[in-house]
Amino acid sequence: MTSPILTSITDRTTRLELFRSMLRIRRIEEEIARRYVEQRMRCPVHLSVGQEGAAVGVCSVLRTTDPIVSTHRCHAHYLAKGGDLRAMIAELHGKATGCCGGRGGSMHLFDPAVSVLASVPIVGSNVPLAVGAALAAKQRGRCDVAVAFFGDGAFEEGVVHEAANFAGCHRLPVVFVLENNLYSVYTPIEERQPERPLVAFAETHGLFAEHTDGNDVVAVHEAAARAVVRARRGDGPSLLVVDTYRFLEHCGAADDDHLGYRPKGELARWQARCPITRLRRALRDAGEIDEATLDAFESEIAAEIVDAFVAADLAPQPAAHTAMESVHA
Amino acid sequence: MTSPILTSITDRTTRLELFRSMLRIRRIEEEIARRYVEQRMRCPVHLSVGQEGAAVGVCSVLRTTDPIVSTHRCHAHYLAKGGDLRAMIAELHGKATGCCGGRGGSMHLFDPAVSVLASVPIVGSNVPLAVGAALAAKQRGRCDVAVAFFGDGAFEEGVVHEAANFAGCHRLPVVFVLENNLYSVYTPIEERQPERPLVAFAETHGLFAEHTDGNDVVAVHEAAARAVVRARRGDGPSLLVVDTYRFLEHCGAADDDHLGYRPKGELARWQARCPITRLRRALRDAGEIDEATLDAFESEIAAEIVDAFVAADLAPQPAAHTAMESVHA
Amino acid sequence: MPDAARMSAPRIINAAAAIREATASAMRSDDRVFVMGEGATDPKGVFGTTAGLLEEFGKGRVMEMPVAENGWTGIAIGAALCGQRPILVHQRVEFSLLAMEQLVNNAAKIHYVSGGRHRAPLVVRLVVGRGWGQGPAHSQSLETLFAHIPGLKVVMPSSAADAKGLLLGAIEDDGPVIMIEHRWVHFAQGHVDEGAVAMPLDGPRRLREGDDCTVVATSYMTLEALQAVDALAAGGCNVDLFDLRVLRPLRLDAIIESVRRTGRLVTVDTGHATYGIGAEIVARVLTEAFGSMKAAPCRIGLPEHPTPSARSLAEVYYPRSPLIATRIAEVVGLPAHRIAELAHALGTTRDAVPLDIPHPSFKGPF
Amino acid sequence: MPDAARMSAPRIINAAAAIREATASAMRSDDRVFVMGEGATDPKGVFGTTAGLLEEFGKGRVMEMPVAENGWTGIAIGAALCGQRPILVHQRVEFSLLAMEQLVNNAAKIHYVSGGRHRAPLVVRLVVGRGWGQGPAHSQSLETLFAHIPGLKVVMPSSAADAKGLLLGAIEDDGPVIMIEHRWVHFAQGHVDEGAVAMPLDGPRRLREGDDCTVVATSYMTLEALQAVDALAAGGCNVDLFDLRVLRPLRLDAIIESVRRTGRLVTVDTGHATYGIGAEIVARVLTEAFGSMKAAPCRIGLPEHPTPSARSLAEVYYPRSPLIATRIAEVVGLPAHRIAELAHALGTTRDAVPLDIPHPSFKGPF
Ligand SMILES: Cc1ncc(C[n+]2csc(CCOP(=O)(O)OP(=O)(O)O)c2C)c(N)n1
Ligand SMILES: Cc1ncc(C[n+]2csc(CCOP(=O)(O)OP(=O)(O)O)c2C)c(N)n1
Ligand SMILES: [Mg+2]
Ligand SMILES: [Mg+2]
Repeated sequence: MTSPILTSITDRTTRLELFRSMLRIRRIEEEIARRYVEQRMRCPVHLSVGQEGAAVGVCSVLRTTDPIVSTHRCHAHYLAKGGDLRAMIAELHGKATGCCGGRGGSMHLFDPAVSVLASVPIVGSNVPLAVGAALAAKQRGRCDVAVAFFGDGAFEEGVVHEAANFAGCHRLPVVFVLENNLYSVYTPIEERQPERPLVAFAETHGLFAEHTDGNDVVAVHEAAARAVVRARRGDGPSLLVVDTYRFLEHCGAADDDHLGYRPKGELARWQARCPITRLRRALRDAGEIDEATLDAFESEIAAEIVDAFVAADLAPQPAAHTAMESVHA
Repeated sequence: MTSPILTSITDRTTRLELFRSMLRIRRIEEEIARRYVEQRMRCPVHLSVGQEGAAVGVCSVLRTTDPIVSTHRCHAHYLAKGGDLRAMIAELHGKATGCCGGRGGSMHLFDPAVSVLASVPIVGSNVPLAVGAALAAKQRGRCDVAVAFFGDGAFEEGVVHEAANFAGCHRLPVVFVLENNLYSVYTPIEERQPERPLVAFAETHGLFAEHTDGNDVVAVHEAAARAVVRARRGDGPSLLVVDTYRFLEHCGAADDDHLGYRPKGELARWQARCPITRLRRALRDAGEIDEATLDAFESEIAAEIVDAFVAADLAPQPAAHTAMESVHA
Repeated sequence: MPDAARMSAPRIINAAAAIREATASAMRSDDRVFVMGEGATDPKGVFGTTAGLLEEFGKGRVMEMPVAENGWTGIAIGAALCGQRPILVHQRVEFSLLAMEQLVNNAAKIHYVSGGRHRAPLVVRLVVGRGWGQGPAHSQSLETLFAHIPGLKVVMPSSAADAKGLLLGAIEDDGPVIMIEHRWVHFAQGHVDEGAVAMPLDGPRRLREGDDCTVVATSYMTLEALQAVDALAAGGCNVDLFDLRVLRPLRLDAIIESVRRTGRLVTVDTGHATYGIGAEIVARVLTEAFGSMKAAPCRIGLPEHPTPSARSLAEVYYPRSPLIATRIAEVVGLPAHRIAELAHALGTTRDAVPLDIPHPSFKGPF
Repeated sequence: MPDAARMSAPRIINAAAAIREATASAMRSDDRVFVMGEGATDPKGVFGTTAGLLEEFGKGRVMEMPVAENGWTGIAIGAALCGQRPILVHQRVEFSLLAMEQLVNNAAKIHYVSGGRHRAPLVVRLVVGRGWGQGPAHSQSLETLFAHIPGLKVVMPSSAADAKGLLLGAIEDDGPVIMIEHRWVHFAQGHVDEGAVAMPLDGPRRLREGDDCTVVATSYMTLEALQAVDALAAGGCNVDLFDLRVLRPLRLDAIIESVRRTGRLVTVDTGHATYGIGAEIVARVLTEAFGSMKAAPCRIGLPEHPTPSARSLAEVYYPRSPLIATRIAEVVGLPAHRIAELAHALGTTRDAVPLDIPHPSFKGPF
């Protein structure tokens, strides 16, 4: 789990970009958490605090035209892929300017402009959509690579196996990104699955496999790059198992260590491996980043966040009479 | 694929019993095929001609109390487990004396007396039932071992993965018997699945794995014995991949080589490996069976078959007014 | 009727061939249309409805599916979101139960939840099995499960012409359309234009005119109802007979107008009666035409138990034209002896053919 | 009422606690009863309905499930066939869509197809989500999909006492019973006997008496209907109010008898109106009580689109007591100004509380 966090393959600019992107997602979700108690974001939220490395590492190797599908925990994926921040915050506030016009809430984020195809709140249900996107790309002769993000719980859904079998059989350009944060809601993975390497899934369905430390964004970035290159080259699909950890409660914005479902010290151990802190330290040690740059990042991000929340506050609610619209295309 | 058909582990009595059981199933299905054209068995039939080795090899190591679940292609499993022949033939004729009272037809055979728990015509749908039977055995402190028979098509259903994951996680006493006859209806496995060893499934779900030549009933018998012993001992579930081949059409009783979906010569090659012919030859060569015994087998079986069909002919149809009964328990 | 259609020579083909023809022409005119199904490319070609497509369009557009209904339904939805127009086919309604989650949560809702920006243009063809003792898991007519879901459209053709026209309409539709094909309707022969003319998915069609009673039928039961209605007409009782065709969105204006005139309503559908299609028709029509009702309505559907395999049980399970004629006559209030005569006459012809196959020559596939 | 119940001290608890209590007592008295669910053993204990069971009965009987609904439903059915009596719980109705095949083909039919020899005694608890912008995939009330299937029994409690009694009845039942729990009913407070008295799954209960109109409600909408009916009573309009409770098997005798008296019918359920529960009630009642109807019936249900997340849209999505009172008053034929007054008075109280949570103090889980 301790891959060298700075490698020769990845250059400094990329490393700074990876850092900035993770920091931005963290700050945005911290602000959501801070404001959630005000109860003006009246929809369930599933924060990715602690898991930014997976989203950023993977999306950093994708093109704008590469479609991704996400889950109930979609903020980080949406943002890492370049999804519009204002549209996201507005959606959380149920405003007409939200990416779904307020109809979906935090679990349905999507942004066609950057190919965030869809986020789906039903566990596992999003995975075949990515395989379908890969099929469409192949049928239309596009060189897009589709990515399915899903968790260790989704891994138990039969539909994920069905989708992987199809992708493996047709050698489709898709990458299955399994973010193993060790829990489905409050239930640890060992109560739900047998003990065995998760990558075994790849052999069953004819996929290539990569297994990386999800809290080492550079490692994720490089593993994802290999998977995406294979897919774009036409060599076929890959499974990317990413080990990571959720710092906050499953649904909502609070700490939940007091509930006692996490073994003592587990959270602290993982917090010590925070993907952002680790990269910041490495960049500092390597002299690749100075305080001025850090401050610049922070203040740019802060400004962007204020802007998005102000815009959401000012935005109108969807008009009641529009509720009936767009049932049929 | 050419394991020594007679081994030291299995004794002569067992070998003769394996042979007799396969021969009996073959003769019964041949008679069904012969009479099916008369259209008095007015329900779809899925014959196992050519696949008897799997059913007989596995059931030969089971106790009467060990529950099995089967599929649309259930005749061989039902008979190998000791299911009542008269009740089966009557069911195919839609008679009140059928195992389902005529309500199910050929795809719903079951016989509580010998723990043929259920046959299910929806592909893959039977597999979790076996896991549930294993769970019940564990909960009740019984030492039963449950067996799920399913095909290479069912292998693609997500529910089979879900059931296997659960069995692997809880180390349940269940054996998953995958009869790979290379086809789902008319579609060859390579059009439906990636190229990889089917046993990979076992590692994904924490199962032990056995892979055997299904047309060598002795090999199946011994592999099944290992799996069942592990399960009964409490070591956990196994996957048993059995390679075999269907000689007749998928649904119905006719030859279908003329349809051209089987590569030229494939059927002939597998017919040359007929599990019954092979064992008969081996037994003869080893001097373990003589013509008298063979004739005795044939005539006993023939008599049993005539009896069952006569009984079915004479049996009453279920009375129309009973159609409404037993909707709720 | 557009020229293409008017000019084409009259031809008699059955609904299975009409479906094949609609699919082929849609695939020719739009290369985003493709077929997915278990058996789509096999020698039987899904009861002939996909026969020959592989040869013309190749494996890339006529795709054989693994036995993984939920998975490939989700894959179809993903492809549709990216601009493709898949046609999915399941050889039995029951198999699609495995895909309910994808259909109900993703296909039906993604256009709405995206504020109208996402489109999921897909057609899901489901076949209702009947006969030959295929039993409880291969014979369900579960249209209610789909018709109840906002965001889906649901059509049930009862003729060769509608099978072609409604399928073309479904393929042109930018949203998910479920087309439920009764296996016995596949054998329905009729005039079908050679031209590819999509029918709007916009409601019922009147098949017979009359002032004595309004009858609304769906799918195969429309054919049984036709026999009953024509027998009644011969007996001087004239029925306004509608084939519902489109279950969602549900347009009942013409039927309500008819009931305002006849004051009587009988529904005949292929599913279980309780919470079935007939319930919605009766509830809505009696609400709208309340003041005009002259007699209590009558619903004809399947009894409240699974489909038994045995012929002796299936015979009493499926309502047939004599029963339909009887119920209509009762609602109209014909004298008991007239009703008995009618039913008897109809029975002798209807029950002369085997009751567990669509017609005597039938030898499967089931 | 049996002694156990009569003797027990009166207590006020909510439906979630009542469900927990019913489960615990059934598990104590029958060691074949066990619980399966995602979250069954977690700190939230499925909205408190399984809280503490793990501590009392252990992992062997309170089983945490993988996220694999179809699989563990089939496993439950297999265990039930072997004599166990599983209670399955899904935190949302939507998750059970993945298990439709097992429930509709195996659970519902195996007793019938085995000629009555197989038994599948299982209870499937489904929770209907509402509020807090949880949106289209966590808020569906799809009881029609289950109520349409012969072989299943379907119950929907609206009170704490019924939640306990119907669950005990469901657990005692030798076949599959679907119990649909509206999340907001979990908060319904009421007197619940300490004794474990199973209620027969045999139909509706009259909650209010009156001769002006018959109202049939289900689940949470019964609570909204009660507000409406009591407001009407204050205004001198007396309603016969029924809580349907059991959707299948459907016993409408008492309701039909009531409508014969009132000549008026309004239904209020938690699902989409089209092809919904109200359709069957209206169709059957109007057929049976045809001659007695004085006014057109009225159905109140959800509009024909998915549940929007935004509060401004959800507000107009869910019918509330003022609307129910208005519709009833219209059916009864009260003068327009009386109706307006009523609705206004009711609105000021009803809409004083937040509209997207069950009551002001509510902080989830949703
Ligand atoms: C089919 C289905 N079952 C159950 C749920 C309830 N649920 C919501 S999130 C979640 C946890 C899923 O765990 P995982 O896939 O590991 O994602 P994570 O929350 O850890 O990111 C569950 C069970 C659901 N949304 N869909
Ligand atoms: C869920 C489902 N999908 C499709 C079918 C149609 N069908 C019946 S048998 C069969 C073939 C299954 O192949 P396999 O599991 O290998 O069994 P085999 O027929 O080869 O014994 C199919 C697809 C079905 N019965 N159930
Ligand atoms: Mg997780
Ligand atoms: Mg096979």
